[in-house]
Amino acid sequence: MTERKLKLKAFGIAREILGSREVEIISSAQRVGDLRDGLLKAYPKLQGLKSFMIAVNQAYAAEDILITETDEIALIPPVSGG
Amino acid sequence: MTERKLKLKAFGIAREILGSREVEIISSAQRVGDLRDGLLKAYPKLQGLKSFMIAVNQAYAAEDILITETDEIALIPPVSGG
Amino acid sequence: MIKITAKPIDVQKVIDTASSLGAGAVNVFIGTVRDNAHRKNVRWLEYEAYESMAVAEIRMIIEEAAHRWKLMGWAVSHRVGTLRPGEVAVVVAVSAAHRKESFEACEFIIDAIKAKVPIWKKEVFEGGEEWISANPSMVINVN
Amino acid sequence: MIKITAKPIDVQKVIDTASSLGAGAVNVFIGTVRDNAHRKNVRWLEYEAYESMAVAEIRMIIEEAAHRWKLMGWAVSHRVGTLRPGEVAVVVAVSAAHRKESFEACEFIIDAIKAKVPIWKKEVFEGGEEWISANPSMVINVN
Repeated sequence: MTERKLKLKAFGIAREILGSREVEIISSAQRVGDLRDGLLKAYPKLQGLKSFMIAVNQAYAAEDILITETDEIALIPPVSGG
Repeated sequence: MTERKLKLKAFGIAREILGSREVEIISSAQRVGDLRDGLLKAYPKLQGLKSFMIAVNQAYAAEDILITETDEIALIPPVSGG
Repeated sequence: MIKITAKPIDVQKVIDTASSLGAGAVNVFIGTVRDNAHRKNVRWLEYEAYESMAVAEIRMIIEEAAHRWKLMGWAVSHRVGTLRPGEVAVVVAVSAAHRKESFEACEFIIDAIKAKVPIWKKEVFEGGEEWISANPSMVINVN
Repeated sequence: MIKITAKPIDVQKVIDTASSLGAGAVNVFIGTVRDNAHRKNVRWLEYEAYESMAVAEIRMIIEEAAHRWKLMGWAVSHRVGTLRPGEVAVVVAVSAAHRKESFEACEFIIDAIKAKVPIWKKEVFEGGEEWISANPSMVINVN
């Protein structure tokens, strides 16, 4: 798989775990599920979360969604608004 | 039965039927039920109402409640607040 | 606070009265005059209350709700007199620890007010007037 | 109106935005910061949002509710930043012809906001801090 540069946004506890609200990673992940697996390895603290979703272009993304370099990708830990 | 002077308050459509918010009547009614019967005869338009309750001293009164001359008696047509 | 008033209701003030530092949830119901009830053009409504009894009945309703849903604050204000479309007729506000209780309590209170409290409204529309809910022939679904 | 804002929320303005002349009922939910959540003394909460997505998600929730309950008006305002006990974190207001719809729609919207919308809060209490709902070990019943 080709490795690519992906820009990630991270919020809440995920932002604290990644250390920044915007992070650039090098990844060979083609789909959302691959990216999730990679992130759980790279940032083991994410495994401690009740759940985390990935949003692509401001919408919750299923595991099999393909990721491109221009997508806006975001890590969504359990929400707690209100 | 002794006839007594009773002061009635009337509200909403009952006020319009009795012609005034405060009415004095002469009545031999001892209990709420007797008073209701007398009022339905004296003011036949009350029969056209979906219901009407009588309150004694600012609380809904059952038919067998005794009435005294000093009680605050009120005619309560169907309520429609809010 | 229970208030029957001929003056316009200050909604924010009712909310503030019901609020509490220990509460995470406030629910507010505002009943307003519609311009088109029952397919008639409403010009105005005339509200009247048996004020002392209305306050006593609202107090009983509130006490039941406060106990059942452990309310931390509450306030009810009901307008009387002439109200035009858009004007606020009633405001119920309650606060509770959590949101579910606040919704349930507020709905219980407004439902009970509409069912039991001695307040009446007459609708004045183009071509006539009518005491709401008074006569059995009227099929009316009041909000 | 959907608003994510760092400034204090003007509740009356949210209500006014949701109101409609054809509506007889307005329901408003106000979520406030409690001083004593989960038996800890709360000093403040830090709210953050993924703003563009939060607005998009709220819009979808509103559209579903508006269709289901035939809403005549609606407005949602959610605060971000540092909030102290007593401050308003979120306001949802909807108007409908009748009261039952207004209660159901408002509760549906706030429930969905809390379940789906990318907004997070961290509780800062005496002796520590915690991202609400983030970790499975925490048993939390947030309002």
